[in-house]
Amino acid sequence: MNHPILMATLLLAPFVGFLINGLRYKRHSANLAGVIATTAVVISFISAILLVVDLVGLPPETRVISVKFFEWISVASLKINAGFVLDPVSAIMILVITGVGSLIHLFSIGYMHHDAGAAKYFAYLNLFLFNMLILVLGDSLPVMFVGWEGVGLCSYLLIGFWFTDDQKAAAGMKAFVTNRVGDAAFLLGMFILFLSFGTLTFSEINQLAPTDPTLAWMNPVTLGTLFLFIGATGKSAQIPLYVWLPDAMAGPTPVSALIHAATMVTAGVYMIVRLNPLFLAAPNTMMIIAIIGALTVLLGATIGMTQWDIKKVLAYSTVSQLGYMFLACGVGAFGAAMFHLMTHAFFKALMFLGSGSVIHAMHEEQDIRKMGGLKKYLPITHWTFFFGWVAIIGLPPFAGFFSKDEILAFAFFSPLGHEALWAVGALGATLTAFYMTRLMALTFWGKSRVPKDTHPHESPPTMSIPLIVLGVLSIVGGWIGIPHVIGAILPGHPENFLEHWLHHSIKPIPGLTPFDVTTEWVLMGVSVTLAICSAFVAYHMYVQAPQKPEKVAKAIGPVYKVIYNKYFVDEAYFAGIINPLVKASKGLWYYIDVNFIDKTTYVISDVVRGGGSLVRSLQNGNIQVYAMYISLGLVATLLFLLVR
Amino acid sequence: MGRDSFEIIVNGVKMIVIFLMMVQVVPILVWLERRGSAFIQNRFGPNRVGPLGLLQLLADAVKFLTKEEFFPEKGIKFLYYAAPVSALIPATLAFLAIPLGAPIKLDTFEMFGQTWGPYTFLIQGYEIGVGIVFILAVSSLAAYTILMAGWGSGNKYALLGALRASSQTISYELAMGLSIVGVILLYGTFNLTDMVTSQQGPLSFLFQGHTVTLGWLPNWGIFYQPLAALIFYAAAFAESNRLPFDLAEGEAELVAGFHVEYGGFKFNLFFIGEYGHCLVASALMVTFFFGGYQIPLITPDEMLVHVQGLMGAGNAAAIVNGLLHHVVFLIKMAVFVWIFIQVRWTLPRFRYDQLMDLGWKTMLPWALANTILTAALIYVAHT
Amino acid sequence: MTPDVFLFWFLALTTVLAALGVIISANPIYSVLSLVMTMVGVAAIFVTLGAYFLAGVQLIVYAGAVLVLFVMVLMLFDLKHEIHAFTRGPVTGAIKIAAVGLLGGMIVGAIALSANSLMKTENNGIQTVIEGDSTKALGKLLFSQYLFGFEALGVLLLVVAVGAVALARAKGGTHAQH
Amino acid sequence: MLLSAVVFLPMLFALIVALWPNQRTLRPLALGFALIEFALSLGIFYYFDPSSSALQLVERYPWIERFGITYFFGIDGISLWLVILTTFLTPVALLGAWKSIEERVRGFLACVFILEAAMLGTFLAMDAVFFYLFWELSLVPMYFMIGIWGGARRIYATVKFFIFTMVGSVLMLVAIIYMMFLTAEAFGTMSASLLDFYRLDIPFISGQFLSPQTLMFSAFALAFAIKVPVFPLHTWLPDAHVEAPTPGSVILAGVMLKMGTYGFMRWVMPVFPEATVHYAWFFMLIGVIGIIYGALVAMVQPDIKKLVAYSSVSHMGYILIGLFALNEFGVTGGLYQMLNHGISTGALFLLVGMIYERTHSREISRYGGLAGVLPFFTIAFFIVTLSSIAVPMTNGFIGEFLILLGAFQANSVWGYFAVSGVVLGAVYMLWMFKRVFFGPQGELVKDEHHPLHDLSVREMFVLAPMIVLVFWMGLYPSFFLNYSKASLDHFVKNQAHYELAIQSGKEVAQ
Amino acid sequence: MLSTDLFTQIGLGHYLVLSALLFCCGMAGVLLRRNAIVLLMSIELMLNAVNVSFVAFSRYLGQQEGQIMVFFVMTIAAAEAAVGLALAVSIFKRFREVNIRYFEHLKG
Repeated sequence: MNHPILMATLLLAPFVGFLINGLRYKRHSANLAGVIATTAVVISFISAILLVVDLVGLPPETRVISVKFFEWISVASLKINAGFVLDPVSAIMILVITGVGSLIHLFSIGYMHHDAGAAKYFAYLNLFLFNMLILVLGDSLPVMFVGWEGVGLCSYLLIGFWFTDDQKAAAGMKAFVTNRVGDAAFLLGMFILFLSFGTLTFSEINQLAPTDPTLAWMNPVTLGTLFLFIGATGKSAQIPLYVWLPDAMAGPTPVSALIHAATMVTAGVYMIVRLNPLFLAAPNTMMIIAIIGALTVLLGATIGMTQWDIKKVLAYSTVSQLGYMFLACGVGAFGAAMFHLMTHAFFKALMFLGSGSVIHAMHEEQDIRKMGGLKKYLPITHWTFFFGWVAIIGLPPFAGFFSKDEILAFAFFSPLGHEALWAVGALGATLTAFYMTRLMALTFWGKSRVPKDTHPHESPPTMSIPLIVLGVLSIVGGWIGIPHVIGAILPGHPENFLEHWLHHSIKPIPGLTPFDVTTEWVLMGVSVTLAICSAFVAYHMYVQAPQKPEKVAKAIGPVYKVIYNKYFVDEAYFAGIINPLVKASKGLWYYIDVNFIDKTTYVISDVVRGGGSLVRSLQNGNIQVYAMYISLGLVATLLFLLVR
Repeated sequence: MGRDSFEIIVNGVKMIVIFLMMVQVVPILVWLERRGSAFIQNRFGPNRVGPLGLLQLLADAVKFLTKEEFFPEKGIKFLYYAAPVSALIPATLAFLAIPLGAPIKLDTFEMFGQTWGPYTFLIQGYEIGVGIVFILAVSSLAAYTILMAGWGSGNKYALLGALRASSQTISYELAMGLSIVGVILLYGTFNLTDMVTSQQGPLSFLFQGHTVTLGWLPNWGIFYQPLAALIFYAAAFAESNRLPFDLAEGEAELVAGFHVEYGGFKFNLFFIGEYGHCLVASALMVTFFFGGYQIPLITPDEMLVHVQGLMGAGNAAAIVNGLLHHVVFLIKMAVFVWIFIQVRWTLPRFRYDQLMDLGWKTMLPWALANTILTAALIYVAHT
Repeated sequence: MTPDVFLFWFLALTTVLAALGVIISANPIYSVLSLVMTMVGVAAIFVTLGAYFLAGVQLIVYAGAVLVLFVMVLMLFDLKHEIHAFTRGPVTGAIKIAAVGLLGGMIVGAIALSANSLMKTENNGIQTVIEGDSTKALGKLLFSQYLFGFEALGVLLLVVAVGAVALARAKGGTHAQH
Repeated sequence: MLLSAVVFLPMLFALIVALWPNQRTLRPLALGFALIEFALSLGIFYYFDPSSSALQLVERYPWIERFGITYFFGIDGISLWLVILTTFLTPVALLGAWKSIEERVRGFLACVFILEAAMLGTFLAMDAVFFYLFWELSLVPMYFMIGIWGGARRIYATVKFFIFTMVGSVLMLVAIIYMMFLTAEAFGTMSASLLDFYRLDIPFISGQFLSPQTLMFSAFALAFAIKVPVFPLHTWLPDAHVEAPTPGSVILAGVMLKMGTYGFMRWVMPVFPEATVHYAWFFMLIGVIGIIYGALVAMVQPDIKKLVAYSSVSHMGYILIGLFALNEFGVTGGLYQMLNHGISTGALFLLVGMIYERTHSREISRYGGLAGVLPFFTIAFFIVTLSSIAVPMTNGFIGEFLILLGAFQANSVWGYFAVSGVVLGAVYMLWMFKRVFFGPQGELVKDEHHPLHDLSVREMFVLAPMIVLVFWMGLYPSFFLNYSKASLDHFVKNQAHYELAIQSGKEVAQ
Repeated sequence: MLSTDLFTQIGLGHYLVLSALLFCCGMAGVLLRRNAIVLLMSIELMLNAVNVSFVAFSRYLGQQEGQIMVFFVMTIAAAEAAVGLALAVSIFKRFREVNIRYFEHLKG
């Protein structure tokens, strides 16, 4: 089959699903809607596979399939096509998106079957996939931006899916607005790039990207990348724009899995990877990215340790893991970032779906203090969740281990990296192990704290099958990127397949020397050990000595309070930005608009009116007085004529 | 001193003579009216004083003069007395402007030891280029007389009568003026003498460049403007406040209208004024529509030749010719005066609204139509 | 003194006196009658100026129609308790009288001062004075060059006729009380 | 002939409608007329040559020869879409107001048609005096529309509207007359033709306000700036919008505001090139202030319609900075944004009007949870909201993107500030959307005595074309831009010395 | 001018002075009288004064146009009188008086 048709199928299948479900949503039963939506995504998935197969068949140097549908915007030198390009990077993405997307759709059939708005839900979900595919396939920044905003929009719709709840609606809005801040920066980034490069197509930008890095700040490359990165922080929930993601958990849980864990939030990372030659040319930006990434790792992890809401924990975990990806990008390890993106998609989607299964079983209960000991009620969920857990805390040979390890290694070895970054990453891994174990412990293990009237039950097969598939992927997903040091000692010497695959798409880090094998082993050992220790500590604290956490919390008092309250960032934003803005706006309206401008015009009109009423006394309606004026005028005129 | 002074003197004399003539006709008319009405109503009328009651006029005059002088309590003296005096003026002024006979063309002759002439003597108070306009103008002043009388009497019947009379006068003046427009268009002049002159000879007119002549008819305006004649005559009735349009007097409603408070000679003056109007109207009818002073089918010049044939050439013939035409004019006029009288005694009185309706809704439109039609016909005739 | 000169002075005097009568008579009826006099006088002045037709029209229109209306209206109103004939207010009154006096004085003065130039135009124009019956020429002018004005006036009169009827007929006049 | 027909046909329609005896068939008749007019205006496409930047379909006859005033219609790529927008929005507004106007329908419809004619004339007239005529004429019907069929404070609003706009236009008239004298000086004969204005070389002294060009420029700019309206002169707009009846708002926001920006493009920037360049910064500044200020004030409005009105201030700020960026992107974006704003704000006003018809309230705080009650209405509103906040794939994005790019290219400082409008736009629209459509049901929504009905078929018919256009213009802007491209390129490239040729075009069938 | 010419040589100036006097009389009436109808009459007087000068000029300049203007003035005067009287009638109906000050109550 030819590529345009495949590409069109890939893109439009979800869109058609959206239209079918969206236009007739009142008349569809939940199941039918689900089936339609899932079918659409599966069709998309199949096309994606077919496309990728074709892509694999191409020689590595020219491994690009690009399709141009029509000219979208064409003004002067700005020519933007509705063009889509499939290359190794986007290939990974579409597989993940459509693959994980199919699973999540399948899961949703079960999860949403009792919801009246299920068809609407599936419509949104399909629309999301459509936009996400545009985002990853777009051949230029504006086309990517279409998807970029589109996914934000769907995220908004899905977060506010249960719109009758004011908080959920507010959460949706928060997500959209926060994203918009990023988008504005994204736009600026685009402008800067366009004005200096004259194009917005990825391939051309990457070609034109200067080869020698520049250290200047006011350089278009630095500025442009910086603004793009700010855009990425919005979409990918990095400091300072991460605040929307935890709130986004207001949406249905499969949505959290798909959008807020697996796909959308990784868009920022994907964008940076897409433009890696450009970013490499801006070391300053790279440094900022790395620092922000590292800080986000810590921030997410610390907050995650204190949360009681199962989804909030996962959300902060997502923030933290995304931090890893940015850390990887920041140190130039774009391949590692993509790798972690992929593995994270598997295990985090898995964990979210698992949590969804739990919530479903607990009748919409999300507080882990009311769970515990669910292992026996939900065996499948527990075991799949378990694999996700081992993957995320980085136990070899599960998926998370390889990707996280690669990131840490690059952080240490890359000329753009730093030992401190590695240390932060390792600390993050430790904390991750702690809070994930805590989550496991509180939810599945230990004594049951389930309220009497709740009877947890295992989910239907539509929900468990995706869990199992993702569980398997969490186990094996990491094996495509086995590091050289490990590959060297394994039987058959499996090479780093992913690195090979991305070889032509990713520019090597300038000045990168091959890793020192010993050091790498040591680092790997340290991080794994730390993680295991921390996991045990957590297990001890939450399963064996359930009163301990409280004591610890009391012991560190204020610190705990700060962390528990998410560092008061939301409050700070409200107090520092939003409230002043609203107040200022009201002030502007009241003082400037109503009182100043209008009053000024009133003054003018009063002056005119006053003058008028002064003159009006002359015009008192008495005709004879008018006649007198006329005659006086005549006298004056004649006098003038005579005297002259 | 020269022609101007001479003209002034001649005209002054003529004016006085004609005025006196007009005034003197009135008693005769009164007699005629009374006898005529009696005749119409099959009774005798004045027949005791003098032969055929002719001396009744004299008796009446005596009676008027000997009546007690009377002034209404709430009247306004100036107006009360001024009104009857001025009542004569409009009719007189109008009458003076009408050519009453063919002009007498005098050759040079000797008199009082001086050579006079040649001189054309008009049997007419004075000749005015815009005669019609003048007549209309002065006759429109008649309204004031009535109003002055009505207001000056200090009597509400008098006032109402005056108001009626004056509004009636104004209303019908319009129709009258408009009906004359057709005549003016026809003759192409305002000058009455010219009008009369253009009516001489047999009926002949231009039609599409051809001259059509009907030898057995005089070239009178009535044949060109019958509608105008009708309207004019009817309006004249209203103008002079005569029956059937004498709403101003309306004995049944208003006692006697604006002259209810007048008696004696003052009343007589009003009377004269009214008859003066009749005379003017009749004279105008003759002038406009019936060839004026001309003898039918014969022009004054032809007639002069006939007269000269009888008397020989000379000023005497010219004078006789002029007087002859004057008599012809008087006969024609008498016919219309008689019609005035006959109408008065045959037709009933209108109601006031009918009067106004007739004036505004019937006569005015027809007069307008007549004007337009005449204009159109003249246009057609000349192309 | 030629008759013309006599006539002029006689008419001028009559007219001005009558005009004064208009404004001085306390009784509006007398005012109107004075005005009639003035109109007749003006018509006569037209005659001395050779505008016979205009004189006739002046009489018909003013004396015959317009002023009769005035008289009738006044008589209908029956203004027994005549209002103060003149406006009160010493200051404005004085100003008004002064204004009129000044105006009159100055116009007359201006004319007198410019008499020389006027005389000149008179002398220049005297050859072209239109003698005799100019009515036909007048009509031709009116219906050719000034046709538009004539038509416009026709429309104006129609409007005025309708408007006047509407105004006068309306119950309670312009201050209808509902 | 075609342009004259397009302009004057609505006048004829107004007359017919005003005299139409049958009340019942009045509205269908008017709608039919409006559609005929729309179809007629589509006829322009047939004769329009998109590859030319010249003035096309020109009709030029002497009118008052003594002053060089001509009857001069012409169309080019700049006015083409505005004309279509006008004729398109009129039937939409009429259909949208099918029920909201109950009294004096005849007069209202006549007003609409006269207004349409005046606006079309404004866009098509190429003679200053002729232009001014239409410009002022457009005030009158709008004055009556607000003053007679408006809300509670309609008299205040309409007088304010009238006086504000009048003040500017009077100055413009003075400037026009002065310009005519300048043409007399320069070319020997007086002329009010725009083309002669373009040929004028008006003295400009940099930095001196009293130089002729600067003065003329200010006079024209003030007139248009009030109409647009730009920041400190905008206060008439919220009042006028709030009090205007729905179709009035639609046309006011949809087309009338564009008359201001169009005026800048046609009558200010090419005529006073030096002054334009010299003072562009000022207009960029007030444009940016307008964007931010409008958005902020819109955010805190308690009244939906007022919110939309202030959002117009913000959007018009975009157009202004786009135009004064003086580069292809900005100007193209500016023109495109005019159309977008016409569609999206027009649709917003329609929607607000629809909900107002149902509840007779526009107070945001009394709504809530509408999404559950009126799903179709919500969808429509949401799509229009998206268009308004310039989400990609809707029309708004194209315009905003180009404008911001242009502004950024002109001077990046403005770009940085203007971009903030992107965020603020989302804030105020979505916050309003949230408060009205989401959350628990508000007092108006759950009122059981008056259950709300979702969109009727008629209303769907009104909204459908708007929604189609929102996406069409967002997805395939080339269709629209291609017609204007030549003109806009010409406009930008020859900014320093603009000339407009006249092209006879394809022969117009009589 | 101060010779007997003044009295015997009647010229344009004489008519103009006459016209001016009439005009001033009319104006005085307009300014000073209170009766609306007298006011109207005064206006007629002023118009007539103007007519006199028109005709005088017409004669002495030998142009017919002056007389044409007189026509127009007359027509307008008649129209004005009709409307003025109608107004006076309305005022009278309401106030039983035609004092000019009641015209202040006229509203458009």
